[in-house]
Amino acid sequence: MDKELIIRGVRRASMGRFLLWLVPWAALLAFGVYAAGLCLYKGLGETNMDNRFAFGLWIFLDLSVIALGAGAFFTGFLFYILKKKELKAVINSAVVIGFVCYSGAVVVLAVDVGQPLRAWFTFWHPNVHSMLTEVTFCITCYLGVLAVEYVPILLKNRKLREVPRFLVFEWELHRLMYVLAAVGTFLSFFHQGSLGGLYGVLQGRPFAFREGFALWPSTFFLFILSAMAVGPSFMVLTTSLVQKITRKALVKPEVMQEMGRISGILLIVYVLAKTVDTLVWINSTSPSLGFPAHRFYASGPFGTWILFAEIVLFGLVPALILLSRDRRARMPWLISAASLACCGIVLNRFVMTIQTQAVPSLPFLPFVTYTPNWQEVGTFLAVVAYGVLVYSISFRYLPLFPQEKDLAR
Amino acid sequence: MLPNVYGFQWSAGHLIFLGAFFVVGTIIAITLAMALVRSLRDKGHKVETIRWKSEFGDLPERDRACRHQFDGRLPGRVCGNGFDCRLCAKHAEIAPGTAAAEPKERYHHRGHTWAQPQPDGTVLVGLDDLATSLTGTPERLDLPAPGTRVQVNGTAWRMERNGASARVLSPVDGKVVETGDSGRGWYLKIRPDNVDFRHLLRGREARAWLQREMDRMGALLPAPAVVGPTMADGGELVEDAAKAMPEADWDAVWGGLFLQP
Amino acid sequence: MAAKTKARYGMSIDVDRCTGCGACMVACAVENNIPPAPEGATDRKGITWIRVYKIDNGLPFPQNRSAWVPVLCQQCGEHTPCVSVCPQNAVEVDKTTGVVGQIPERCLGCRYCMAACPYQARYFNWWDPVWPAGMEKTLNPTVSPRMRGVVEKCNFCHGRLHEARAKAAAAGRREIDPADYVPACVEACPAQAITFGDLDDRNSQVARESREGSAFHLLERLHTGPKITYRSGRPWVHDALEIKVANNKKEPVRG
Amino acid sequence: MKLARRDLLKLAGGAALGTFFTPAPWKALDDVSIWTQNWSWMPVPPRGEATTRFTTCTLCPAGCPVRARCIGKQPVSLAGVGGGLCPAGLAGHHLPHYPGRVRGASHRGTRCTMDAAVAAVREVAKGGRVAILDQRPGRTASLVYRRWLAGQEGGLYLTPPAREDATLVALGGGLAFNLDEARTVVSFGAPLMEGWGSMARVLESRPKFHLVQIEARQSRTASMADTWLPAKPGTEAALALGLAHLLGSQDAGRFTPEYVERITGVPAAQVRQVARRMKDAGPAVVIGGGDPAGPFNREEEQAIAGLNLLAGAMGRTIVPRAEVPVPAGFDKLAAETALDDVPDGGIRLLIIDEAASGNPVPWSYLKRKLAPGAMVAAAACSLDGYASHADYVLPAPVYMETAQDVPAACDSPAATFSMAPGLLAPPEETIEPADFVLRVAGEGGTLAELLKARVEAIHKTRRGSVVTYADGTATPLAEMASADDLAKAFKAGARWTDAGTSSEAPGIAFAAVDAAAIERRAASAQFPLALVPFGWRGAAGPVSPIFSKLYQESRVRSSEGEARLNPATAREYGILDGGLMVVETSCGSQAMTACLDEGVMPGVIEAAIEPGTGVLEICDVEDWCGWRTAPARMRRA
Repeated sequence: MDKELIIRGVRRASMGRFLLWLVPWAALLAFGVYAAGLCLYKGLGETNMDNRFAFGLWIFLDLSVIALGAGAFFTGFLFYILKKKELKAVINSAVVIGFVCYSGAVVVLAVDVGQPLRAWFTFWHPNVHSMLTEVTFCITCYLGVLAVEYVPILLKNRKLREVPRFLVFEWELHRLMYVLAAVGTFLSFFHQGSLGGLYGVLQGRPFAFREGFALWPSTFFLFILSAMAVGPSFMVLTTSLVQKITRKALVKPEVMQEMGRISGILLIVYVLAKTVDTLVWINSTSPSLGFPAHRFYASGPFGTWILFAEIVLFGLVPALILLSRDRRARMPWLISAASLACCGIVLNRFVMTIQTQAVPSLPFLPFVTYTPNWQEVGTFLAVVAYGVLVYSISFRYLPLFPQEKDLAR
Repeated sequence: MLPNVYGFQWSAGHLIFLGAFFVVGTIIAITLAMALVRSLRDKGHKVETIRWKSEFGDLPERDRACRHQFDGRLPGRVCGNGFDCRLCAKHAEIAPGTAAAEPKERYHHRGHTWAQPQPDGTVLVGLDDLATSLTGTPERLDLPAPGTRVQVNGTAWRMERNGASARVLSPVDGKVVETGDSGRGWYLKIRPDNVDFRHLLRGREARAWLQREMDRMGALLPAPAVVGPTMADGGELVEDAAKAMPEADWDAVWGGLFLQP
Repeated sequence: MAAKTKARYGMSIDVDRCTGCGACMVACAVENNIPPAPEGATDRKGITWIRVYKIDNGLPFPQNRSAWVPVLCQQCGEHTPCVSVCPQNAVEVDKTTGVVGQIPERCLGCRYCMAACPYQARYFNWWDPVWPAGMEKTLNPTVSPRMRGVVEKCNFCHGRLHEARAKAAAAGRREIDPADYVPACVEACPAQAITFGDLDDRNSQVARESREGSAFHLLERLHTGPKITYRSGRPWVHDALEIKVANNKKEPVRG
Repeated sequence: MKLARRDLLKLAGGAALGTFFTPAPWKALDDVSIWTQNWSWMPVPPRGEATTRFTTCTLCPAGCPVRARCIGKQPVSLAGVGGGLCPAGLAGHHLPHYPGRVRGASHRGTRCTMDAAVAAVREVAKGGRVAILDQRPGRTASLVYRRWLAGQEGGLYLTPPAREDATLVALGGGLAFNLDEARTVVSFGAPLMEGWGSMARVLESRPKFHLVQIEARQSRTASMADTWLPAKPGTEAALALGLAHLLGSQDAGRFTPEYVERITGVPAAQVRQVARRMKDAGPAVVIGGGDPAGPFNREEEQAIAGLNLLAGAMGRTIVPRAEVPVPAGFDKLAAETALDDVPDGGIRLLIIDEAASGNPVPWSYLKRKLAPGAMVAAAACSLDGYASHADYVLPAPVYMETAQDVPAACDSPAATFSMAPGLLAPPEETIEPADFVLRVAGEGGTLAELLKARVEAIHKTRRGSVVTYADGTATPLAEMASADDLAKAFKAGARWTDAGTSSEAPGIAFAAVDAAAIERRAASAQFPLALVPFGWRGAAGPVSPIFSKLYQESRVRSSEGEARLNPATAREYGILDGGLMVVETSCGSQAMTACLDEGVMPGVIEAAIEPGTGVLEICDVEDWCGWRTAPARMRRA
């Protein structure tokens, strides 16, 4: 029924099956929206956050999602600025994923702050010394960029392109895309970094505090690096996932491997940097504030194993796999390495947000733990559902994978 | 943000920080605006060119094969000029000189139209045998009124048949003089602006290409392909493949045939 | 970093005198219109601008001994952790008093400042404030109640400073009379364990007490330059609060 | 030229554009953030002229002077005069809005008129064996009760057992502590540092004396004491006799330090040390009781009180104190009766004055003293006290709603008198408990009139001086022209203090202590564990909702249903921190949540008494008399 909306010559599931696929996600979205509405209407007392755990699941996920969404800006950077033409195969998909991640994160943030009605005040009364200001500005700007980047993809839809105006607009906009790619890269550098700086500057939280260069603590650069390293991995992961679900070849394996390679190179650099940073922190930064580092890992759930997992298991291991040509040539290896890398960045963001707050500064305060309640989880699931819906619909009606037709034959 | 409102003060930091972001914002806005302005300024003349450029870009790689793959001179080369060899330096050095239009000769366009110069200086435009076989007699056919301008790779006419619709690309630049139909074997009579047909195929080159096109179409048609083998040994073409194989994805077939992604 | 301020109000708290009765907490809540906790509020979601913590020497019975440490906003002077992080200038150091002020109507409730504060002295309004029927008549008119979704904390009873200034102005004085400006907790403490005043006035009681050998700051090693000084003659209290005895001999850090 | 619609639109557009170049819209933008603070559901404090008024706190026997900051008539914050206030006192002005407040007289849950209540009570009173439980003895209201009871046959004037002056009562009454003289204070569980006597006075003399706290719990006082002797719960009296023995008493022959150590678990050396200190570092004073959680029983109180005689406290740290003058017509008063002395089932009509909350008495304990079908009338302001057990509930005014007189605290060497004027209007159909009794008695008059008469009586004496709260100036009473001036002074906030105390010690021949009984009790701790209740002064009565700051919001006070255990004990019973457990005594069981604390004596269960917890009820073990501790056992729930 929607045949004339679907790109010519690619096979898509029947409308019925497609709806069947959408329904559960829509239900999840509805549930999550209800949960979020509860928090907005009754206040954040609805959540399990508290004065000790002022940041909870939401901030943690925002950080993770934004890090994983870095694939968008980085692929764009490689494609438009460094002219890595083979990435044309995934650039559209990357843009959609980036858009989904960032818009989702922004929505959750709006629920997370106590007074969403005053969110605009950051732009009106900014404190330029705050990392959060930087984050707010960058993310909103970059979300705008992503939206603009999304427009041409949208106009490539078979029906829409029939309209001459759209066609021309798409064409003209696409010719200017490198400008947006450059801007997006600039913005991403800053907000990925500032998200790291967010914690690195906390003098009062020796667990998170880091020295750095000029205005920026070391976490600033580590976050940029890790985001860039994991972005392509996440693209590999999502692409292969879509291929599994749709049972179609969408991207040439070489492209996947290329992204794996890029990811691997950056990842190994990140791991080294992270190791150096950790050693400096353990031996100088933290002790100089009178906090022997071993104390941070004193409480059961937050043991030193986290440190190991973060750097070796989820850092070094995938890096080595991705760097070896014949390992990454095999899909299972490539995919598992990519997922390890993604787990790594998520764990890193977890440590930065959750563990930082679990560690008390005052000597007589205990370690505390926190578990999100259904309102928080629901809100998060809503974002996931939203993402799946947007991506599914885009995949059905928009040319996300130009190579699909080649591979179809 | 206004200074001294609620004790808000500007500092160097503010100037740098806010400056940077307002610049970024402006850049984004300007980019959008430029694209918009350009698209509005264009009064529909560029549309045909742009459509071809954009659609050519979206064609699968194998459909963009350079003509010199067929004569084996540039194996594996992909065309970067939207099949307009007149702009192609490579082509110039491989096949120098202009191919002046010889009457009664059929010049084939990659979109499966041919142009046949007439003694009176006009050009007949029709569908080649493969296209004819795969389109049969269209259910709907809208040909441009005499006097309309057509351009190379621009829309020559549109046709529809069992759910599939296509824009047939024009092989030549010029003005429509007269319209025919499938019955008469040609569709348009055009008075061309020039007789530079370097971008069109003829003779052996055309046959080689056609051969290859048959395989390509064969792949799009359900097996056992009725068309495939018969064409492979240069034999007869099915009169009306569409009638023979209603189950085929004609939309895709036509897309492939007329170079529309 | 340390911005020079006209006056530098501070407190000195005698841990050995504190009986842990909690009068300071109640007085603070009454003065600053802090609502009673709703159902389901825990000690992690409550709002107590000043909170009395129990500490002990960790020894088994009967050697075990406990003491009480009232912790309020330490009014950091040096690297005030919460000021620099607030994205929209909702936290400001008052140039004339050195008090770190929270501007509720400008706060958007991002809670970054709470993550930044090592003293856990900042509190978030998880609910809208609700008082039992009729009790809103007893609210203090000099402080307006905060709505849900904003962060708040001790501001040395800013309302009282206002009144003291008004009084001084009415009397044609430029400076306020120190006796007119005493935060509620200081006034309420039955054990008189808290003294308050201008640390820059070297003869003020609070300044003298802050210079005592037994005086120390919480988490002094974070270099936040608190304006709240604690005192205790009991060595184990110093140990429990991780105060290196070397620290107390020198002058308290100037904020 | 003619104006087209187009021109108007242009004008409007231009104007709109123009405003953006004025500060107006930007300022407005800033203000929006302020508007988001004022929603309809946000309470707005009443504005108005701020005034200062003075009163005296009636919430506990301390009777602290209070400065109230008022908007109009309404107090918005309270503060002590020349000193602090306790949490209850600071939030006293919230009590009129106490959510669980009694509204209207009721008979077994159904509303009834005051006259009906009066009539019913009067009817039952005719039959004699009438008793009034006065939670705060020594007030003018108390005189009213005693005068009426004196007239009834078998009329009993009951006072709560857990009183701060229990030691003084045991010594015969008419006495007061004089901590200012004391150099060594031996306290048997008296919460000196938490709320006992007058906080200000205690703290003032605290630097001068060495405090020995004898208590099983590491109470706040214990942890702030100079010496803390954690005697096993229920064995304090044995320790007292041990000290008595070292101070040379004959009755306590057997109680050698070693023997005491065996019973109490306090090292003999420490016992000796304290005894020596009492001898050498005198004058000493021994204080027993006053623990809001519960009283000592008769023998214990005697043993403790007796120490004062041996330590030579009489006349120095324990001084005789004259009564505040009483107006005419109060010559025949019923004597105080200890609840212990009332035979079970000996009361047909019990009237409880709970308006002035004192330390709680377990209902089960009172119930034993009631005859079958006896009537209980409770004048109360909160529903969750005795009101829940009473046949007739009489809505009583709370602090600040009616004029009250405040007697001297037990640590005031001189007789004092001050008043709490009615700053607020009491709600409809509340009745002053004393007025209720007056109506039942059929004697005319009201408490207000009697207070006036009492002030006159004081004025007649021409003794002592009056200190006003506002400026602290002392005026000799002799200089006060008329009783009205004095009344005015009291209304504005003032305290009359009698002239110097008579220093000659009353010749008290102390009753021999029943050592055997104490031994029996100390030895009979056959239950494995001891349940030790603890509470806070005034916590039994209604408290401000703002007390959530002290309970769940900071846990400075352990909330109801919480049992504090030593980790070792908990381990023994496999109980985890925060785990559910059940505590059993011979008279009932109670579910609680465990809270582990190294400061708790092994083998002891500390439980907070709050309105609503059944802790007191299960502490009230029969033939044990006094509920400071009860033998108990516990298990995991």
